[in-house]
Amino acid sequence: MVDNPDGPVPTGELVLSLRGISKNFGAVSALTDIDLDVHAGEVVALVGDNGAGKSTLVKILAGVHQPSSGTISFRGKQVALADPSAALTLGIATVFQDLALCENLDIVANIFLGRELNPLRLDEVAMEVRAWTLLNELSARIPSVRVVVASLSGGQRQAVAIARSLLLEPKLILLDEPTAALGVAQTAEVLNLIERVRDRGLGVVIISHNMEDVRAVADRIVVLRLGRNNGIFTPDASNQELVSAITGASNNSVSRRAERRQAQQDQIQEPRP
Amino acid sequence: MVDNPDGPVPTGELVLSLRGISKNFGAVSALTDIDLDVHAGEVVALVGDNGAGKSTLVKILAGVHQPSSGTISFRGKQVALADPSAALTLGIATVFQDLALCENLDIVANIFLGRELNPLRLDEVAMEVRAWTLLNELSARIPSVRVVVASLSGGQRQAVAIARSLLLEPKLILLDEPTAALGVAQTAEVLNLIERVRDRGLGVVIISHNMEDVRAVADRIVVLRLGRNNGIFTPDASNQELVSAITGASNNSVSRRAERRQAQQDQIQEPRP
Amino acid sequence: MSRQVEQAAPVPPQLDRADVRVKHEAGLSGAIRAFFDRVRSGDLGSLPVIVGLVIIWTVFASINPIFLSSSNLVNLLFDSSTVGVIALGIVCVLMVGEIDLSVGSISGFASALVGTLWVNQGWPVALAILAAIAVGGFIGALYALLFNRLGMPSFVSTLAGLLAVLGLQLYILGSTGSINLPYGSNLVNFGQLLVMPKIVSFGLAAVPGIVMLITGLRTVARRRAANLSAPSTGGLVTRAVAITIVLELIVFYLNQARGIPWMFGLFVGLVIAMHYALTRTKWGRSMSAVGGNREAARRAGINVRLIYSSAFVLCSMLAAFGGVLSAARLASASQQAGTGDVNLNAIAAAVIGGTSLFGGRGSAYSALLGIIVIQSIASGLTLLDLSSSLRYMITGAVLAIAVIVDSLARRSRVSHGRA
Amino acid sequence: MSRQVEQAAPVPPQLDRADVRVKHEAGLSGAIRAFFDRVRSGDLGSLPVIVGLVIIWTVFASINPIFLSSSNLVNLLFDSSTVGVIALGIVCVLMVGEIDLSVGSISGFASALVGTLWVNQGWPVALAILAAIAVGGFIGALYALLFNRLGMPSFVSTLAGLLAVLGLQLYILGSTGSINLPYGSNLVNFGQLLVMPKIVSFGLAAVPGIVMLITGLRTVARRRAANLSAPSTGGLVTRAVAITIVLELIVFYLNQARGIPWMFGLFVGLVIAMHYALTRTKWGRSMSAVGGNREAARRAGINVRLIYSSAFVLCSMLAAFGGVLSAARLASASQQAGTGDVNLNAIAAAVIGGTSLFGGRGSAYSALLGIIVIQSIASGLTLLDLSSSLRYMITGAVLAIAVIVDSLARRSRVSHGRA
Amino acid sequence: AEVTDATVAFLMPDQASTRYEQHDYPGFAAEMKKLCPGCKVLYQNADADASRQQQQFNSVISQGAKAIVLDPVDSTAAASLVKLAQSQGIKVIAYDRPIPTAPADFYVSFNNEGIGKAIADSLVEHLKALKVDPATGGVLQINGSPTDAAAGLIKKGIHEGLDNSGYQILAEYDTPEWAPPKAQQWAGGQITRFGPKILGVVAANDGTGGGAIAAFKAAGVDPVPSVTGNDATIAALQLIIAGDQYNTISKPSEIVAAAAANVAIKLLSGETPKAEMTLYDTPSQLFTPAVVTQENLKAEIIDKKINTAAELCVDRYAEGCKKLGIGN
Ligand SMILES: Nc1ncnc2c1ncn2[C@@H]1O[C@H](COP(=O)(O)OP(=O)(O)OP(=O)(O)O)[C@@H](O)[C@H]1O
Ligand SMILES: Nc1ncnc2c1ncn2[C@@H]1O[C@H](COP(=O)(O)OP(=O)(O)OP(=O)(O)O)[C@@H](O)[C@H]1O
Ligand SMILES: [Mg+2]
Ligand SMILES: [Mg+2]
Repeated sequence: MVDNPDGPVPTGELVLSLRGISKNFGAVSALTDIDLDVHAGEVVALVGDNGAGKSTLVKILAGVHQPSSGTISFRGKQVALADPSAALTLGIATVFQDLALCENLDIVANIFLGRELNPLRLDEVAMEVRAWTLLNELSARIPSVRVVVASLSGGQRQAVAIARSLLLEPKLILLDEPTAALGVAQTAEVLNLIERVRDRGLGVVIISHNMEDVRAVADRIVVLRLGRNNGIFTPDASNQELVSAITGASNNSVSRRAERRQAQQDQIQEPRP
Repeated sequence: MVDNPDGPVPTGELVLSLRGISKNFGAVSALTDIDLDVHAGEVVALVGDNGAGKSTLVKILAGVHQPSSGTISFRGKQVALADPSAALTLGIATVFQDLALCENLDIVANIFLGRELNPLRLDEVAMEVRAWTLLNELSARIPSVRVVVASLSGGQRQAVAIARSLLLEPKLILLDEPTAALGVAQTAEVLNLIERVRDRGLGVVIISHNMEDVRAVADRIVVLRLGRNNGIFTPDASNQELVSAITGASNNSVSRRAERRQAQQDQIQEPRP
Repeated sequence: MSRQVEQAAPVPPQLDRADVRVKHEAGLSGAIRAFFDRVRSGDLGSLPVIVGLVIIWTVFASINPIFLSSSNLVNLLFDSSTVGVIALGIVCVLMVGEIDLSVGSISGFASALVGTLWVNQGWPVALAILAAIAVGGFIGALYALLFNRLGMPSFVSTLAGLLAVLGLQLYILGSTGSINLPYGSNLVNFGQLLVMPKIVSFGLAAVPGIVMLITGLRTVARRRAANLSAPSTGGLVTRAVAITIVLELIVFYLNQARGIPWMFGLFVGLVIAMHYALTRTKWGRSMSAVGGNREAARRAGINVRLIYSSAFVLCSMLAAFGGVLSAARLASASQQAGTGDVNLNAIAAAVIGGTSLFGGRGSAYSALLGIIVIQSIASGLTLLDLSSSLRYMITGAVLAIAVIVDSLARRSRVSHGRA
Repeated sequence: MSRQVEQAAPVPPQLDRADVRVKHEAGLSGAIRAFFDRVRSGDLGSLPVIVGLVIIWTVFASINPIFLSSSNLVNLLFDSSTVGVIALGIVCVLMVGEIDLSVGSISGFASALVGTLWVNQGWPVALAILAAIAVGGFIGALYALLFNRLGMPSFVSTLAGLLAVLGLQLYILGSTGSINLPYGSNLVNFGQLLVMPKIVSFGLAAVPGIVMLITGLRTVARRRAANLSAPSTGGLVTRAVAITIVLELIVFYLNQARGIPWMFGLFVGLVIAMHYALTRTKWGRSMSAVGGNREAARRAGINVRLIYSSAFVLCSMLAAFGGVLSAARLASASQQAGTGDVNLNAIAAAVIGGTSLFGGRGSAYSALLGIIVIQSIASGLTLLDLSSSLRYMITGAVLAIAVIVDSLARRSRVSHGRA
Repeated sequence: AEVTDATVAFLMPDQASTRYEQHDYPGFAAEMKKLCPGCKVLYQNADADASRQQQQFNSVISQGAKAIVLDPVDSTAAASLVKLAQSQGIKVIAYDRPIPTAPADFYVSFNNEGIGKAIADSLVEHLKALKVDPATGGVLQINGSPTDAAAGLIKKGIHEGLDNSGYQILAEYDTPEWAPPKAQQWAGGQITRFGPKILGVVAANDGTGGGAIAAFKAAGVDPVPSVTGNDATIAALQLIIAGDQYNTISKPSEIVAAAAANVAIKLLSGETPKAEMTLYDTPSQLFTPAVVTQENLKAEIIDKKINTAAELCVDRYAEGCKKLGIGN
């Protein structure tokens, strides 16, 4: 599909380009006419309300779902992502929101799933060492890498899923709410990691509901609303602006809550001194 | 077990009290000697690193796991929470981190699971209306309540799980990372909700990795580290303090990241004007 | 509350029509369009199995027109009822993700019990039947105990049960081998001859349509009152009329021969009762929940053990009852009753009808549809003179064909993102 | 990197020993303590089934000491090998969460094929066997096609296959009914007589211990080099020596009679090869992954269809091979071959040995253990003069008992939070 | 040499009919007790599984059996068992079914092919006696299990009886596992297909015959055409008394079993038992079973003390019994 999929990606090159992507699930139109560009060495944040279609978009890029219409170009060539292995072959690594781990396998097996070292005589020692290295890079607190994923805490699982995506040398990393279950330290490490990855010239798409994290790492913030593009912002856009674009109204629960809390604090502070 | 489990709970009463709770999973000690008190009308935040044992503690309180040792008192009486229905009967409602929804059932069925209206001839209309009301209260964006949970987005599922816990009239609500997958608006609604619930005199335990949210709603912040109590803070504790208690070191990835970013911004700003 | 404020669009009229992303079809033409949408996206319920069935029938009828003669169809209904009742029990255990391999043995044992107690010991027939069903329930309770208390996989416990109960059956028939149930007795007449009076069958065929209309209209009214969307009354009436016409036509055709067997009526009654219980009661909800996610059901406060027990006990009781019906059908309780492929047929009927082996997805109707598929194949082949080897091969092939339509529909559903 | 800095404790020596919450046992005494810890928490692997087996053996031996006579045990090994090979195939399909109900038919068909091709058509025996296995593989490929392309549940497709293949078997045997395999031919000798020379059997019994020791020591060295914790060499040596002693004792005892059948040796060889493939290769990893979470495996880029195909094809090929062995054992290819309880026994063996019906959890050894349990029950009961009814009942009861130990252990594991 | 303490095994094939446990084994054991009180008899039933029979065969050898009476599940597979036993000096007596490819030491049996022919002949004669015109229809043939060798023999015999009888075979069916419900369903189909053209049914045993009768009753056919059977089960005898079934075969298995016991003792003591003929190179003794119809039921069953009147003539059948002169 791509002439030279393994060649290095010059920074700034257009890695991924979506035009008019739509996706229907039965009577529900999850995505309508989505356009999106990601360049090499750029972190694009995808934000939006619950059910806005962010994960659906990521799944289309990962080859999990097929779009109902629209075109996907990867490094300038139009591609059909028929299944996840097609996306992986192109160099698109994904951390899914639902993690997509095999609960019955241990951590090492999950990290290396589909990419085991030494297929005919698994090199468990090398894999275990690499797993520890990756997990320590993420500051993950894991008692043992030889326990099944079913016995891990939510954050530990997420760390495993992130470690998975780092194994491969991808051109583009899709992170669907990668820090949702992570602790403060682990979140910091993941943000560091994203910056390191970006600096290596990879394209990164990150989905998050945490506006602070988004503004900290993103170069561009793309807002989805009810399955449609709803504006592109720069990281210095105000919280207010972003939230209005996400919820579709400037008078929303976030602003109301902020106002109320402000009022309360004023009340409390008034009687004092 | 409790003489008058259905009586109203006077605000300030000790609803829940744990003493010396430990839990081992095989060779791993997930919890060691945990003490915790929750009063009526109080929001206790439980924070800690990934794998610190927060969810394990919540599961013990919900009757999912049995503690290896230690005692649990609910409203002054020592209780044994042998299974989840025992906890539900006492009036402990839980939102689990893994949500514990039945993917093969629709939203209405999930919300009312175990508490269906009119057991011999399900009152689907009434249940559907109530489901919409609850979900709208949470600002959840859900196309239809008659689709199976398997087809929902991560945040929609979380909203369903939260709606579930509001159905019952509980004495104590345990929320394990209830806003992890929620959008900004939904998060604000959940925080509002927690405050409303607290004002109704219920005890609330909330687990979150978002220190801002924690400080916004919590009356007391209990830190767990590696399965042990590691200090109790008030909401006006500094971020620095909390993060140190959580990670166990004042020089941690969060502080280092903050420093580095500060340094970068200084660099950027220096050349400017 | 917050919703309406945020929505820029005019205030949506109905609670469940607030989302702009969902297409809603209104009125009769809308209903039809929605139906074709569903056909295209593969969300079809039992339609594909029915299509498979129609294909099989057409082929058999074109080879030998007698297949569709009403008297052959009446035989088919008689034959379907016995294993069908057993398959209905299998639906129960499959719903909770378990299995019962011993239904065949239990049915054979029950028929042996009825034979011994009624014919040899002279008990009243009703008491003998009740005893047989009770013993079946007891065996199910035993499985439930092993499952709930000892955690023994039902595959193993019911496999052990298959053997042990078969032993019991041989034991109580030991001295006589097989027992004739008296021709002319009510039970045997019920199993072989009794059909509904024509007027009753026409009346009963009208019931589904009427019930559908009444409850449908009531629901529409309640939903409108509650500010929920409601199906169009036109569509409702059309559907009720269509169903009534189809049923009355079937009844009319079967009444050309002997008519509808009471035994089949009983089977259909059980199917409908089970369907109601599975879809409209708390117990049924709990069954689906336990089958879908046992731990989630437990955390919701459902008494999971009780649900498993009810499934096992119900399955064994229905198996025992099915055994009694088979004995009535054959007018004999023999050592071979319940052996052979009764187990496999009962399980296959449920699976072919669309109940999942992995729990949480299924319907009482799957027992009805599945057993009719299986018995149609058997009946169609009895009308052809085939050697055993060909008979086996063709049965296999036809079975596969019957399910292919359903499999294809399901695949299309998955590819349309509906798991 | 960040880890060591944060940890207040002194720099932990090993990568996987950094967490303070985990108890680690060191040295030989530690290994023993860890073992008892595991016993208490129920994490026992196949130990419970072995305990169940020992209980059964003790009971049978105390009723009739001939049960433990070496000649009876040698017969047991001969009998176990044929269905055991089929059960090994079943382990494959169960690993990916599917089922094959037609292994019995395929085995019967394969034996019929060998009979016709070799005896009647005069093909060389090796070619006939290869042809039978190839045909088995082809049937498996057909199931894979139906599953992967049409999404037909394997329960249904293999049920159809069960019937169709039985038809084929009857068809090719049609003219003769059954075919004698020449007594005294290599194949029949292999199935009935050939045992290992004593010296070979003693040698082979030493192999597991030696391999365990060598690979164990290599792994320890590599782990130490990689800064990972490693089991104590003492424990390793102890275990290797213990295993060697046990195996040599068994071999010694069996050599008192005819000795170890080559056929059993072949079966064990296949089990070990399968175990290696399932646990130490990428393919085996993919099998577990597909069985545990198909969608996750797909998203990891695994060719899920290929994995399913390999499972179905392997299962059918092993079933065909098992059929050839049964023919050799019986010295005949008959219409009955593969009918009766071959299917159920093969599936039950895998399940009793601990392979889950729901996919993702299983081991090649479960086929070995399970079939020995089943054949021990059968063999033990033939030593008692029982009427069939009693034999069925007792078989059921003993089967249940054999699994109760395992079920209890599993329960305790769950209650200790290990699912 | 007098045999005083030998072990003798009695290996039966299946459960398809009760005769093995109700008649053959008790008869064999009783005769053994008479001939050699110190001998031990081992009994096994293989439940129609050839591998299980092989296992049982090996097992009785382990238990020291010196003579084995074998009713083979699979006659071909049994050849290797015979060879195995004979190579260790153990005597094998083929019982009920022959072992064609490996001569056993002796063969005692009812003649299965003869049984098939007998029931067919009996039915044909009956039809001819009733002056049923062959042109008005034909008979149905219900065979035993397609995977059962004995069923194959009976089937062959039935064909022998029918093929030249003038009565055409309308349709033929191999009943999987001898299952009566299958026979019933098949017969039900044929009733819709051929209606009154069915003049009679030759069923290979009482169970399948009973299934056919049930099909006729269920279709409301009255009177039920003549249906044959085989095995003389109580249920079938009662149907004959009631007039629903035409005939069955009485195989007082005790006779054959006793003969087998005699042969076994003779073989063990080194004598050569007297053979009537040689079949498949095996010295053989074949017993011809009796066809039982209403006419001779009293003589064959009651008078020969195979069943008592009390067993057969329970309430509903009392009247029929009286007509046949059975009981008091
Ligand atoms: N397989 C499916 N079948 C039917 N509807 C689906 C399916 N997957 C997603 N949807 C619907 O598509 C819409 C978008 O879902 P998506 O998961 O992309 O949301 P999201 O933006 O990731 O939300 P969140 O922030 O909650 O994760 C939702 O309304 C959801 O119900
Ligand atoms: N069923 C189990 N079996 C074995 N170990 C378990 C089990 N459940 C939890 N653990 C272990 O216990 C520890 C605490 O897990 P827990 O889920 O309580 O963490 P947590 O504080 O909720 O973390 P997170 O913030 O990531 O959700 C983890 O190390 C985990 O691996
Ligand atoms: Mg999402
Ligand atoms: Mg947690």
